Amino acid sequence: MLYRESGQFSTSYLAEGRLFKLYQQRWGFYALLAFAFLAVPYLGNDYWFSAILIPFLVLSLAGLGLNLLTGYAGQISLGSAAFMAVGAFAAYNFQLRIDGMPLLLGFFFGGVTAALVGVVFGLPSLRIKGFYLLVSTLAAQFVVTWVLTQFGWFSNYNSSGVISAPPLVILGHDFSSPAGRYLLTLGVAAALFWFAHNIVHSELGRRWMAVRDMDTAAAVIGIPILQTKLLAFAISSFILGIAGALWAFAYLGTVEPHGFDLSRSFQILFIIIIGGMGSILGNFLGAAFIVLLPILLSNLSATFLAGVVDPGQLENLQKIIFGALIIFFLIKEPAGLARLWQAFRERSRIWPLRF
Amino acid sequence: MMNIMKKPSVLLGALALGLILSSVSAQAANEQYFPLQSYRVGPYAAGGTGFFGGFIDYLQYVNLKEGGVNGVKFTWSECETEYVVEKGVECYERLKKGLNGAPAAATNPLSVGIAYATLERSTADKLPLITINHGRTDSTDGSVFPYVFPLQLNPYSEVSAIINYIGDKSGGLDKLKGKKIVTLFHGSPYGKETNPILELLAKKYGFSLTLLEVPHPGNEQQSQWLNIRRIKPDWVILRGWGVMNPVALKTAQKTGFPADHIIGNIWSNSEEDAAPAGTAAKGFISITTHPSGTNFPVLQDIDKTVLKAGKGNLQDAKRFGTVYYNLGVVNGILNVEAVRVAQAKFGKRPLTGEEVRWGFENIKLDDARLKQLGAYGLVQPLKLSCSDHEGGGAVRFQQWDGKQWKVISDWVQADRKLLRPIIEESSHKYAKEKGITPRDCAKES
Amino acid sequence: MANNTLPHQLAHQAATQPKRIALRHKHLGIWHEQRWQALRGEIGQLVDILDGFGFKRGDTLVLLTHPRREALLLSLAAQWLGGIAAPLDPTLEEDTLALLLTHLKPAFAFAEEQQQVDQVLANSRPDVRIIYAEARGLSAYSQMTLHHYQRLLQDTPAAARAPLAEADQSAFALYRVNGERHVQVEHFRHGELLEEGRHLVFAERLGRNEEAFAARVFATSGHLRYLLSPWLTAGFTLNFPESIVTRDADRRELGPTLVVGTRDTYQRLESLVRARLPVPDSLLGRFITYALRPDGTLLQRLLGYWLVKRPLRDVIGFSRIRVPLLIGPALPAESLHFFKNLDIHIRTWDKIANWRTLSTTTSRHVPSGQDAAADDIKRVS
Amino acid sequence: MAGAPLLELQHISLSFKGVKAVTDISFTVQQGEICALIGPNGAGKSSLLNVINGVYPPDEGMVGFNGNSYRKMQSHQAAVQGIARTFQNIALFKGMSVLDNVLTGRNLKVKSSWLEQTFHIGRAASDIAKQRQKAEEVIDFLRINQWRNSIVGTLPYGLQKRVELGRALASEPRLLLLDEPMAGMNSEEKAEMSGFILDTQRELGTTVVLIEHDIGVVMGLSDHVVVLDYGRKVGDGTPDEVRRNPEVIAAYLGTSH
Amino acid sequence: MEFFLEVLIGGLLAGLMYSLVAIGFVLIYKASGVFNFAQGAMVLFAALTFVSLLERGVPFWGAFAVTLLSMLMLAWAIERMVLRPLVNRPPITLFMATLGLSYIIEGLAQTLWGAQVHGLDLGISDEPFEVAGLLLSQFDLFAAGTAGLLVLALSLLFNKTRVGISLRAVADDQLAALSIGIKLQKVWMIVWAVAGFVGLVAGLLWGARLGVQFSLSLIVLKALPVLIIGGFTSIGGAIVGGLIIGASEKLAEVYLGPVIGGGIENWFPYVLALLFLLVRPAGIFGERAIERV
Repeated sequence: MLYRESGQFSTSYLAEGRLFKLYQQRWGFYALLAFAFLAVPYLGNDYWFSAILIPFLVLSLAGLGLNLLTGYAGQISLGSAAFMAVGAFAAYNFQLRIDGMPLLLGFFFGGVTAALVGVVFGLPSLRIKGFYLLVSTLAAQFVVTWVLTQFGWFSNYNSSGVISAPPLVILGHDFSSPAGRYLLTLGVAAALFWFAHNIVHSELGRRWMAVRDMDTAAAVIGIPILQTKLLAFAISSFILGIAGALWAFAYLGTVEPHGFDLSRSFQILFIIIIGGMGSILGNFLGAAFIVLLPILLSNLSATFLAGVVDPGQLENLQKIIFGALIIFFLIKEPAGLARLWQAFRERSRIWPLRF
Repeated sequence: MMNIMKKPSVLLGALALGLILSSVSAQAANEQYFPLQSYRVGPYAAGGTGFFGGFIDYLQYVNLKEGGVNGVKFTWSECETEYVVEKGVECYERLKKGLNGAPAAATNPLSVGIAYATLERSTADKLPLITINHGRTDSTDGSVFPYVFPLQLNPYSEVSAIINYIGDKSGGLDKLKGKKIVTLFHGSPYGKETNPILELLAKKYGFSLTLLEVPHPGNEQQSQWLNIRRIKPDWVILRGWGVMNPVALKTAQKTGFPADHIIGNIWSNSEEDAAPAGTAAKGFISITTHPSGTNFPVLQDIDKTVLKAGKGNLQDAKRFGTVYYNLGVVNGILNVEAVRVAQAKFGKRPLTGEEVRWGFENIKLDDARLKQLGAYGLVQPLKLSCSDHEGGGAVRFQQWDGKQWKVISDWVQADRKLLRPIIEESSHKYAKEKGITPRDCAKES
Repeated sequence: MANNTLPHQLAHQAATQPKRIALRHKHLGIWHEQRWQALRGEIGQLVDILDGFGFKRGDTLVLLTHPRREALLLSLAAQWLGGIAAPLDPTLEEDTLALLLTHLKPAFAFAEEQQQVDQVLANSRPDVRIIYAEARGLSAYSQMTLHHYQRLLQDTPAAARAPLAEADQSAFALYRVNGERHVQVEHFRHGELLEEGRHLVFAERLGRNEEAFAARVFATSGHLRYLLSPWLTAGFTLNFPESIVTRDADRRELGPTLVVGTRDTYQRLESLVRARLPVPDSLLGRFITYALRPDGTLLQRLLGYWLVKRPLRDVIGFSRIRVPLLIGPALPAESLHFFKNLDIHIRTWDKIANWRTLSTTTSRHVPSGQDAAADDIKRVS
Repeated sequence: MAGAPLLELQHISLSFKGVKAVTDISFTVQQGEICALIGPNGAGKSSLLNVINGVYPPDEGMVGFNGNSYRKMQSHQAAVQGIARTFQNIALFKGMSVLDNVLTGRNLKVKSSWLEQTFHIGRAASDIAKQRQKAEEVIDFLRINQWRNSIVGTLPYGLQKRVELGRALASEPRLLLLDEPMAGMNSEEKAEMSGFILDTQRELGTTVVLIEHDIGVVMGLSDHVVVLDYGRKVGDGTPDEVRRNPEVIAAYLGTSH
Repeated sequence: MEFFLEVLIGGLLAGLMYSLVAIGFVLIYKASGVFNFAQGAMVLFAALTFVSLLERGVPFWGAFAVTLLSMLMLAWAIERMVLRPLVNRPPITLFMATLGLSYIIEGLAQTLWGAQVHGLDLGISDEPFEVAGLLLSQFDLFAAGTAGLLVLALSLLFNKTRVGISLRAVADDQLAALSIGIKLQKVWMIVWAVAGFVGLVAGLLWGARLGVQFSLSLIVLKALPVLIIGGFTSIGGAIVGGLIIGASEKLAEVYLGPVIGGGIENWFPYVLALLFLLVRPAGIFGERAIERV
């Protein structure tokens, strides 16, 4: 609407295939990145970093992980938190047990470990479908938590089973201040979002969507179903694993296995329902919603309703609002906030015309 | 993606507005602020409402009765955590800055998870983190954890005291030899934390110990209690949490194990743990760091000045004097005492977290002082120091008579000498991991 | 001026600005570009091919096709050899086309695809040489005189010879059937065409940076005069859409600076926009009326510009338009006003057509739809 | 047409829960021909297609394709061998665009690994452009350019059928199985679709096996017609031969079609 | 051996308690194809409402009636506001909608009645008694009997009443049922109401066992593997599945626990269900649909 499209056209498939075909979008995106990387660290305060931005980014990332599996490849999962836990504990142990392991490499191996575990629990997906598959992912949820609690080795025999963050040092730079942790999270998230975006726009992404939309037809046109599904589990878990490591190290600083319980899995599922399944942007929108709505409600009530409404009731109210929103979205906009945004974009492309 | 922030920007804007409005600062008052990461909903709401009810009522009481401490009034605000770690962190970050110019004195999350997640933040922000009766055992070592205070009782002391009590009941610790003790613990790090200590004590005193895990949340314990029935232990130590406690008592009844040989730990000791089990709970013994009931001058006074004035925090007035409420009051007494001690050193003004910490480290509650506070018998004699952030380590035992708790013992002391090296080993490991150089407590005044 | 012909002009552009883009067409989802030098090379090949077919000075190449680059190049190749290009509009009714083809009896033709090939075959001499662009459906045709454009190019080595065309020779011949079912022709000489082209280039200050958009067939005199000729004269870029149905989307992508349209072109756009604008009674509709009021306040004008005019121009692909030309019958005042409101000032550039009646047939009843053309005829005769 | 047959069915039988769907069917399809399977509903036509491309394993019999015989072929294997198909009730990927649907048809031709594609290294760039171009050619062939970026689920039925054909064509199949490609179309759309099928056979040299109910279309389109009734073959030959076959006439007169 | 039997019997009886929750699932799944994750929340809502009324001095049967009524209203609201707008959506969508529903119901229950833990005494003594050296729980036997009665009542409802017959018709073939004039919406409402009733019974028994509180809604997690093993469409299957899950998890905890570590009850049923699935993808009693292409 405000920017002109005319005169921007592609003369090669490479240019045609890129994320932002319009230079206005590209520059807007670069500006946003520059703002996030360069300006925010100076503008934000501890509260914004520690209580809003970091969890927002980590949850976006977790949403992304699940979205690849559920939104793109169509395999519903209630075990997201388990893969986060695997990632967190694996990254911790790689860091702890291998001397001189660089932090990011530790994250990477944490992700890889989560991916392997994801593949194991994804194996049944060839034989079972739909919500029968929930059983497999719920099994992952319970088994992983149990294993991590049961065997002290995973938490280096910490008496409380809690792991705590290693020094957040990359190439001699200390990232342990709130702004540093924000930058670390942002950097990892940006890289993984780029990675995921490339995947879903590649052949593999198309295969996932094909399997999601109709797996018999996908098999008939030669798509290897098991391999495709397992890759979805692996990559999804990889991202969830790294999100888990960030959750533990960059956000909370410490974490215990029960920090990754079923309700966390639900939370991530809600992110993608509200944000939009099968959308990259949706993860940000959903995570922003999940992170900000409670804070907004509690802030507003602390300001305007202090003493009028019991804070407890407010939490219940919030629960009801969440539930109602989920149903609302499923009824009115099954593709979530991202779809609203997309509709807005489409409309503004042809503004002021109606269609 | 360029426009990612557009949509949420509405939300962000509204949020920012909320934040601005909420931080419209009044004149910086002569007040000391307590940020309260409370929880009044969710599965653990019962504990939160009682504890924070008691805590707030005590602060209110000090304000009404004495106009605060030396004229410095207390102020507080609540932030609901739902016992969820992230929410606790959010609340911590939101509230740590103080309120309307009143500096924060200390945080009291009453949640192990939140305490762990805010432990390093507290140290960095120089804001004492009070984990009364719970928390990280090795934070007892104040030389490594200068800002963390597991007041009164850490988990190690807890089991040690229980074993001492059982020893007492058996006619001396040496009689423990050959006894059979089962510990039924919640399948979480909290539940497992004391297992090594129990094993150590078992070896030391020669009793046989069986550790049985109940998976979270613990609403099904048939197999564990059938196992107990087979083992026929002399005592069962219940380290439960939430729903696990009443279910344990009910299942014990179902399998014919007598409730008066079950000893609940510090998180199995409230009315909410026993009452839902109905008759099955009758005779159930648990430890407590403070008796329940209202029969203490300070509580009578709170009732008179706060509750009767309609300024009480409890929604359900019947919960006045319950275990969680009284714990809140005790917590209030200790916090206020720390502020008072610190004011004596730093001046009669609102204090920084660092100054309050000094106050905590120099708390000295002897019988005389406790009587002065009207809390004799309610609070155990306590003396904290730079190296000892726990202070007491004693518990009393209480028994459920079907309606309420009856205190059945005097203070039973944990074997803190035995535990101290273990604690230090752990805290030094932590210090090494984190690159912390422990303070030299000999030099602290 | 001996060199005052379209082919010479092309050769001139290829020599003076070989690396600039001469043609751009959308195909298989992306825009393909051809530089002047390459363009000349390809035409050189085509010249050889036509020559090989026996195409001589004065011969006519009939082009039955939607607008596409192959047709344009072949026209120029035919002219290179001193021949005439006769484009026919493939959207004409079957019997009209048959009438024209029967009349023309082409010996050389370019047909877009199977349908057009069939039409040509049905109404031509048996030895007609047909070059076609789209092979599909044609592999079963056994005629030796059918040639695939792309394959011909592959089989022909590059060559360059001097243009044989002369300024006073006819470059294009447009044919049509009038209301009385008479075939009429209008001839366009190289010199004349270029003259008019230069006139436009000068008047509108057209430069080599223009982007012209050719969505319609070159079967009207206006297109030849005001698009083709200026293209060769000024040396700008000529753009073809992927297909006639995608022209609106393609125009938007491209954002031409020069549009040469007929009344139909503009009226179609206008009705498209009108149909899609918010209903006048709606909130948005009222806002748009408010913002577009010509005598508005500064705020009104600002709003009108940023929220209505500018985006709307972009949607219809007119955001970069500099020279919107109208050829043929005039637009009603209302439509002119409509575009003017969007700051699109349509200029009429037209010269009276010069049709000559060639043959008389009274074969069948004339459909009423063709009456529209009758007016022009009256002016001529 | 001479030479070895491209497809050869030998004594195929198939049953579901004891109910015979197809009984002892044999026929051959020559390279490059259009073969129509006709017969009343429930005659086992679709089941037969499902056997040919490995969706159902036959209880008995062998499928010969391109000189190799298979007892039982996996769908994936069939696709690798060059068998593509469309479905009776359109089985497109409804949430994806036309272009993406057609591109999925090329999945077996993709040379670069997913890692190469993700990180734009190695063979990825040329591979992506190549697949895109091939897909665009199919889109152009079927004249669906203007719907290139439309989500398939939003397109009208007739177009979806075309897109599905496009997805099958994108794999450059040797054998194309079409299950009622013209079901539910009006005569204009049928003519258009017939044109596409003929073009496919003539221009691309693809062998086609199709199921169709419209006898007029079948007779005009096919080189070879196989008639099924109650899971048995009752006729096999050129359209003219079949038209004269009394058994076929009986089968068709006996049912309402 | 005695011990083994005790564990086994204890497990079987506990399993019946799971079945009680699972039956609610089966009813709803049969009639509307919805996998109702909110069943646990409904159990909580019912129990909390009941016990809160009881505590406010409402007599037992009065509280029972009021609770039942509120469950009916809940069913009506769910049908109106959730099921009807979501008709013809994929099952996964409906499942996720019930996730949202469970949030609403939990929030609603706690808003109305608070978050305190309530004891619930149904007046059934839970003193153990011994039969042939085996320890038996009166309460569990009572619960088992209730489950049996419930199954009996439900099968009577399904087989003998008009409502039941239309329920079955809908379960068999929704389209066919519609075509003979059965009102789908009405059937759904009835089924959700019946499921609400089952939820109430389950809530009372579970509430008496655990105390009425938040974690009641978590028992839904135990019912899931029961359903997988028993199949989503068979009430008998829910019973059998419950027995299998109950017995095996207790035996596993007692005999396997000491070997690999205790507390395996949470995940063992899931792994068991997973193994079942790999062998029989539609459960023991479920029917497998032939995939049509």
